[in-house]
Amino acid sequence: MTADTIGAGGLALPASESRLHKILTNNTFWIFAIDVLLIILFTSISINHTFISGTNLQNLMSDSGEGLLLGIAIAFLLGSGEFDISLGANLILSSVVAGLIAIALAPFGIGIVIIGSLVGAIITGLIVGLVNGLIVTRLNVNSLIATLAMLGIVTGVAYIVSGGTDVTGVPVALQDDFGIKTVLGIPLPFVIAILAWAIAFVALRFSRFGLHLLAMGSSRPAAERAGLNTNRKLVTLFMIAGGLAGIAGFIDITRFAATNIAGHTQDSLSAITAAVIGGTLLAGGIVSMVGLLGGVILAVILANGLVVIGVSSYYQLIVVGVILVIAVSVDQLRKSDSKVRLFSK
Amino acid sequence: MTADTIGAGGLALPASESRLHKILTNNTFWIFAIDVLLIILFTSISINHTFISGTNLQNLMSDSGEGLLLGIAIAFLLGSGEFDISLGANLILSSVVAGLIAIALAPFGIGIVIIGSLVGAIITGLIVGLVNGLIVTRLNVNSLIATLAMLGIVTGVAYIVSGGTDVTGVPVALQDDFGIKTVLGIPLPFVIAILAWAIAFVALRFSRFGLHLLAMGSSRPAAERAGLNTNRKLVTLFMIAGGLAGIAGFIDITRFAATNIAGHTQDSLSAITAAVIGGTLLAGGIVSMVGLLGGVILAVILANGLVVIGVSSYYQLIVVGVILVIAVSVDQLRKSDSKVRLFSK
Amino acid sequence: SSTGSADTSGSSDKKLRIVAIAALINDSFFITGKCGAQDAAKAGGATLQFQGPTSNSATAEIQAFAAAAATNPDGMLIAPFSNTGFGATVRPLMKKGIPVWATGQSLEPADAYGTTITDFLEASKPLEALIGKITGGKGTVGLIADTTGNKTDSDRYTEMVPALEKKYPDLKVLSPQFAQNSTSMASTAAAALIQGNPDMKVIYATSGPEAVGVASAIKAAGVGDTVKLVSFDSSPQQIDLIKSGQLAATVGQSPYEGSKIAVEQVLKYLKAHKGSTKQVPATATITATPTFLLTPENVTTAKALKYQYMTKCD
Amino acid sequence: MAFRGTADQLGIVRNEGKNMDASQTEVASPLRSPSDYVFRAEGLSKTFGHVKAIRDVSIELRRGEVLALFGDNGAGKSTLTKMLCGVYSPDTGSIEIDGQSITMKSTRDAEDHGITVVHQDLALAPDLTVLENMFLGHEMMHGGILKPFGFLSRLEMAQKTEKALQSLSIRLPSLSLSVKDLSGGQRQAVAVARANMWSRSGILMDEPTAALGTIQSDIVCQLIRTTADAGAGVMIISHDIPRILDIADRVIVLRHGEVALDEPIGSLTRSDVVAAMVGLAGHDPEDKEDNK
Amino acid sequence: MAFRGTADQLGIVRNEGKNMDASQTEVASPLRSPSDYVFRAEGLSKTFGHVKAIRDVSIELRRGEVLALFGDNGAGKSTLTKMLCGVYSPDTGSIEIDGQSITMKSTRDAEDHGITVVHQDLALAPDLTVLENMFLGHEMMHGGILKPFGFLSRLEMAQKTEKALQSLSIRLPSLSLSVKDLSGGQRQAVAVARANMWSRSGILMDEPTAALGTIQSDIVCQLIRTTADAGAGVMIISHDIPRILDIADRVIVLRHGEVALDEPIGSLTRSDVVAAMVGLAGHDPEDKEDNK
Ligand SMILES: Nc1ncnc2c1ncn2[C@@H]1O[C@H](COP(=O)(O)OP(=O)(O)OP(=O)(O)O)[C@@H](O)[C@H]1O
Ligand SMILES: Nc1ncnc2c1ncn2[C@@H]1O[C@H](COP(=O)(O)OP(=O)(O)OP(=O)(O)O)[C@@H](O)[C@H]1O
Ligand SMILES: [Mg+2]
Ligand SMILES: [Mg+2]
Repeated sequence: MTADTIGAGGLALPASESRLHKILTNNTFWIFAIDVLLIILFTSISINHTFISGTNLQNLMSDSGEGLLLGIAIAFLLGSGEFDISLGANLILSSVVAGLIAIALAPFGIGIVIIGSLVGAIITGLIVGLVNGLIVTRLNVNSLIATLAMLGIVTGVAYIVSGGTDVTGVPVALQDDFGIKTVLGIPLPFVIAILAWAIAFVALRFSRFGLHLLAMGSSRPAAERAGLNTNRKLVTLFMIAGGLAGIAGFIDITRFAATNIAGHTQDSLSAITAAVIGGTLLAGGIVSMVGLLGGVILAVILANGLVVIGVSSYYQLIVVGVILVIAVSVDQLRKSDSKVRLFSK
Repeated sequence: MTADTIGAGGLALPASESRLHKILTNNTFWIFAIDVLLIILFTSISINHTFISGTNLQNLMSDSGEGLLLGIAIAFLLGSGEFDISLGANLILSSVVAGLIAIALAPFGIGIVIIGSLVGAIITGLIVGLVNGLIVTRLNVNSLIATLAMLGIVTGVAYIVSGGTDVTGVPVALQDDFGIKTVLGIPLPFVIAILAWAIAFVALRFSRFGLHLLAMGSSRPAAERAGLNTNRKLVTLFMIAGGLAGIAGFIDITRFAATNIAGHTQDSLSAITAAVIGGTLLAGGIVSMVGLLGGVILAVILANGLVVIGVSSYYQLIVVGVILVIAVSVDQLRKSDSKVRLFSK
Repeated sequence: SSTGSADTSGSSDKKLRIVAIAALINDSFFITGKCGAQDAAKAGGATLQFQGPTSNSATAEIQAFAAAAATNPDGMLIAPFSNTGFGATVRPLMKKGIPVWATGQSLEPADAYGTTITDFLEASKPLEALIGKITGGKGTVGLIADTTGNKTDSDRYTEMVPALEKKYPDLKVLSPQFAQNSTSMASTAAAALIQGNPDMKVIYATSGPEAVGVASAIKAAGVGDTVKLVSFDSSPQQIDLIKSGQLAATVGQSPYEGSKIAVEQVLKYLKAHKGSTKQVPATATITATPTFLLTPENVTTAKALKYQYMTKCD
Repeated sequence: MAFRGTADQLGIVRNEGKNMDASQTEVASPLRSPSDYVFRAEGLSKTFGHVKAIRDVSIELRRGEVLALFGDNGAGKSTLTKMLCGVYSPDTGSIEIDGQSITMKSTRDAEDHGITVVHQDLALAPDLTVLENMFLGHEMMHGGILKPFGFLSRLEMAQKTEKALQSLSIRLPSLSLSVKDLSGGQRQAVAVARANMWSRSGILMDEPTAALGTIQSDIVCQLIRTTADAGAGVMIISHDIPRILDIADRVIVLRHGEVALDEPIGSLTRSDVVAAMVGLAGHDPEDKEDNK
Repeated sequence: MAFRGTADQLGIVRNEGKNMDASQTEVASPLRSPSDYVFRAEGLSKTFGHVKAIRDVSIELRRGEVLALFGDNGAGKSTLTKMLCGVYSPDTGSIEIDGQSITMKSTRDAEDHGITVVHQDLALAPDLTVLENMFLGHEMMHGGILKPFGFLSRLEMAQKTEKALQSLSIRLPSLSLSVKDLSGGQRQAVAVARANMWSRSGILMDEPTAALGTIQSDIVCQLIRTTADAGAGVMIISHDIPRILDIADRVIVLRHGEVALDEPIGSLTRSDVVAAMVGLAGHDPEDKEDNK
């Protein structure tokens, strides 16, 4: 496309080429640089370099599976200018439903169990997402309060469905044949998460769905005046986020052959952190899937690495906090002029 | 001020009168309406109407002290377009420092103990706030990530300072002579919180400090181009928030004569919820102190009332969630035209 | 914390390295357990590392356990937050000849080399009797617990409540209110329970922070003489409450003993199977650790001291 | 000093599939509806709390006509436009398109009836690129095997965007600049080019030349004239009275939310319009009842 | 049809304490600095990634002078203005005020040197009311006992705001309307009135009349003339060439970030300016080297 320009305007640059330039200069580079630095540091310090050992790499990958799925869900929603605090509760409810289905289908063999519980988890997640979407669009409640309310409601429902205790007696085959199974050495949960990430990356960058999502986040009035049916699209987005949380719930129960209804309270916040570190703006309009991956890896490296090299837990908290600040401030140095506002107006 | 207008423009309305009109139509009315409704409901259901009894009102007041202080802190920061997730950790560290000072000053009598630990708690809170402010303004880190990092760092410091477990041997007089003391029947912690609230209300509405805070939240570029020293003002705001969290930390230790380093994980989120329900915009520029009060009261009424009328804890979660949605959506019905965006652009 | 000796691959004279993972490292129950494990390790000539999450999240604990396992220690102790979910990491370790001992909570399924845990049914018997005495079999009993789904916490009332209801038919035991380790939430719930149930006689708090919250609520409401507080665990705050008469009784566990036995058994196994990478036999048998009902009367006796948790190991 | 070129020399690019090529002038309009009105509105009014922004305004836009809407700042021009394209719903009154009275809940409804808008605040998404804003809501998709995946064909869209902008003599450093990095005039040109590309029966333009350079403003005016000659109806709001009077067929002046003047161009001069705007020459609706 | 009244009839209100009352014309300027330049800038340049927005521009503004800055869309006018008032820091070049070379890190620095700005994007806080925006950064406080509490004296500020807006013939429904509820022109009037109220030695106006009605635009032009006659320097960016040529003393035309023309008004006509803007009549800096 070499369009000759009237006068001296510089239209020679085809759209795609300058996009590559844009990627390089944005902050994903910095996040991965820090990830690599930490890997080198932890490997050198850990006893006979176990940090980089096969088993620990598998630890890192299986630890990051659920975080990545929730990260994709929150990155989509943040990109469209919305929030979701109910992802953790959605994960719990989905894992409870998956667990109960797995127990019920146990006699029919591991294949049926896996499919049944996966489908059950996804449907539960979609339903929670749908209710989130309807509260936000039909009842006009801002998505922080709507999903916070759903956090309580979904947790309550999970406790009622599970009778207030973790679902036990889940067929261990679910764990052996899926949760801790590896494909070419890569844990299955991580494979699923990376697949979902790849689809999300392509959808965001090249599809109409991604464009409309970013338009709604960049300026909701502009998207509405361009004729986008924002309500319908938001409900779809919340359902996608819910479905991803459902898959994460399924993975959770396959990894541990048990639900963990008392945990997952910080899942939404960690997903938001990974997305924001990766360059996704809280105010919407700008999402970086590659940056999200870097953010999730950073979180997992720190959680695992600091234990492997034996840092005591109190100091772990401090080290993680300091590295978070360094990671984001280093990235800002480059963008000297444009101050990145939390809620860019 | 009856300025005659050129032509037919309606300048007759003096600024203050229409402001009253503006207060009535905004959403504080709805929050208090729902509070009153719930009070009536719980009173009628509870056994011989104990919900409205003197002691229970005192319960409600002492329960809402810390929440209101953290609510004021977060409302100021949200109004200026910033965030603070470290309030809970700040409260813990301040209560640990206050506890240690109380033990050290015990021999010098309760007066010295109270003043010493209060001053210690406030100074600790101010320091944490100062560090928050410097990370946000000097290192250019967005305030969600900065305060999230500080959440970890401050919690770690609290564990180190307290030796890893709750501070023991705090003089019980701190509880008897302050924590559970009442003035004209009103618990002292609530008196302090309401005083702080009143000062905040006046400061926000009538002082230059309040105007600059809202200007920074409404449009940071406009505030900067009007010549406001936004960096210095943001550091001040984070310190005020930190100081308020310090006071809340002092109140926490006086109420229980013990620190609670494993608790307070949801404090920041509940403060944000109370502020947002009260009408404070997440995107900044609009703060409602009266609405915040209504939000804090709503939270406390639900936490206490549902237990008083004997709702089981799983269903409590669901009821609180449903009431949250109703409270916010009812308020939205009135503002049919202007869709209140989460992050209003 | 000391990092273990460089090479642990089975050579006999090398110091053995044991890693202990706790459910909540800022809780005096687990600190006391650490002291027991450290003393036993020192006595057995081994080194001990102590790790664990700072918030009670099972996922965080499982991840920390997996990370520590990756450093191939000689033996491991686990104080699981919930008894499920650890199998995937414990089984491979046991297969590689690394003994794993569970303290404070049993693993489900029983994959560990051994388990030292309080016999909660036994421990709650004296508490049942006390509650019967205080209430005379009538009135209401309130229950403030930590979180649902945390077996270490729910074991403290799931067996006791049915026993109480069977023994005292017209005693009303309320369903638990969950305070998530937060003193202020416990105080709010207790104050409301007192308000909602005029015939409240006893409130049972299942752990330290909850007990402190309930004591404050009772004191603030000024109902100290009609509403008694009983609890589980004996953190220093709870001991203060007993001494000041605000806490009628509390069940002291012996985490020091539990971890000491665990380390001793692990070292015994390692010394008996020097350098072997044979599968370590798992067993479901439980070594029960004793408990003691601390009351204002006996709290200062020598025996009672053994059941009071420490905050430092000196 | 001849300008760079009038609109037709530049071969203004129109969305082929959708409407007229500029060169076919005066051919019977192939547009959808037989009725010769883009819209007819009766008794519209809108109040914001105390402020009666629009009071009982009736307005119609014929096909092939350039209707100029003048008025002082705050007279209600933008409020009226927003009611005519579904951004605001009128408190009273009705809007009729193709003979049926319709209620428009969003600009999507307006567009379905062939009306596109250039908003005074441009309504562009700052974080999106120029071509993304141009095609927002009208994306061109990859056909063939990629069909089901809904992939955007960015290359095709880039070419069309470039042509449309060049026709307004706007040179952008690159098409992949986000709109927030554009200058005031460049942004407005994107908004005008967008409305022009997707318009069918009518375009409402709220001060389309406010930030444009003089050359670009002239081109836009010619573009408006040619679009009207090709059968579409164009309502243009502007404060640049002389330039708009050159191309307008009919003039409406709003004052304090009411129609103070509604006449064909005839011999209307700049000062007639200004007089109606400030209500000096007996056109003054204000005397009837107070604004309050 | 006489307009409502020229600027001096309206008694344009100036912030008494700070600068000249309009009626004292031609009196020796009491402004702070003896030097007769508001500022002198040499060799300024600014690049955004690929885009060279300003290339080696030297510009100066004398006191008592109205300097008109013309240029096509995207020529770099706003970028230059932002460098002259501290919003952007120039990549190269220096700015000299009162004889010293200074670096401005924010508009606060510019204002300390007596320069106020009307930004093209107005830089108003949408959620704040009109009077809050007018006095943002220059609040009038309660004296007396309330002194230490820093309370705003809203009544006084409301009166001043009202007078300032009336002087621009802008009628607002009420002063406590938030700016987001104002019309485009009303907002611009607030921005112009604000800059005028706080200006001392110089005002930079980036398209101050873009959204204003014709009457208001005339008044603003007269306001600019009177402010300059009173000794201040005014640099005005506009696309409304005829109206600005009436009041300008000197004209600068920017083209692709370079100065294409810098001459006193003399006999300059509209087409000379346009020619310089598009680079037809030999003024074309473009031939030297390509824009890339
Ligand atoms: N932040 C930015 N990033 C990238 N390019 C920019 C940025 N700001 C301006 N530009 C480019 O610099 C050039 C000059 O912009 P500027 O706003 O100064 O133009 P202008 O002369 O004010 O035009 P107008 O008359 O339309 O306001 C434009 O091509 C614009 O795309
Ligand atoms: N959302 C709103 N809330 C309150 N008042 C409003 C709102 N929108 C507009 N107004 C008022 O309605 C009147 C008309 O506004 P409108 O934007 O239609 O004017 P306009 O004719 O477009 O003016 P301009 O030429 O300056 O663009 C103004 O006085 C304005 O203050
Ligand atoms: Mg308008
Ligand atoms: Mg400009």
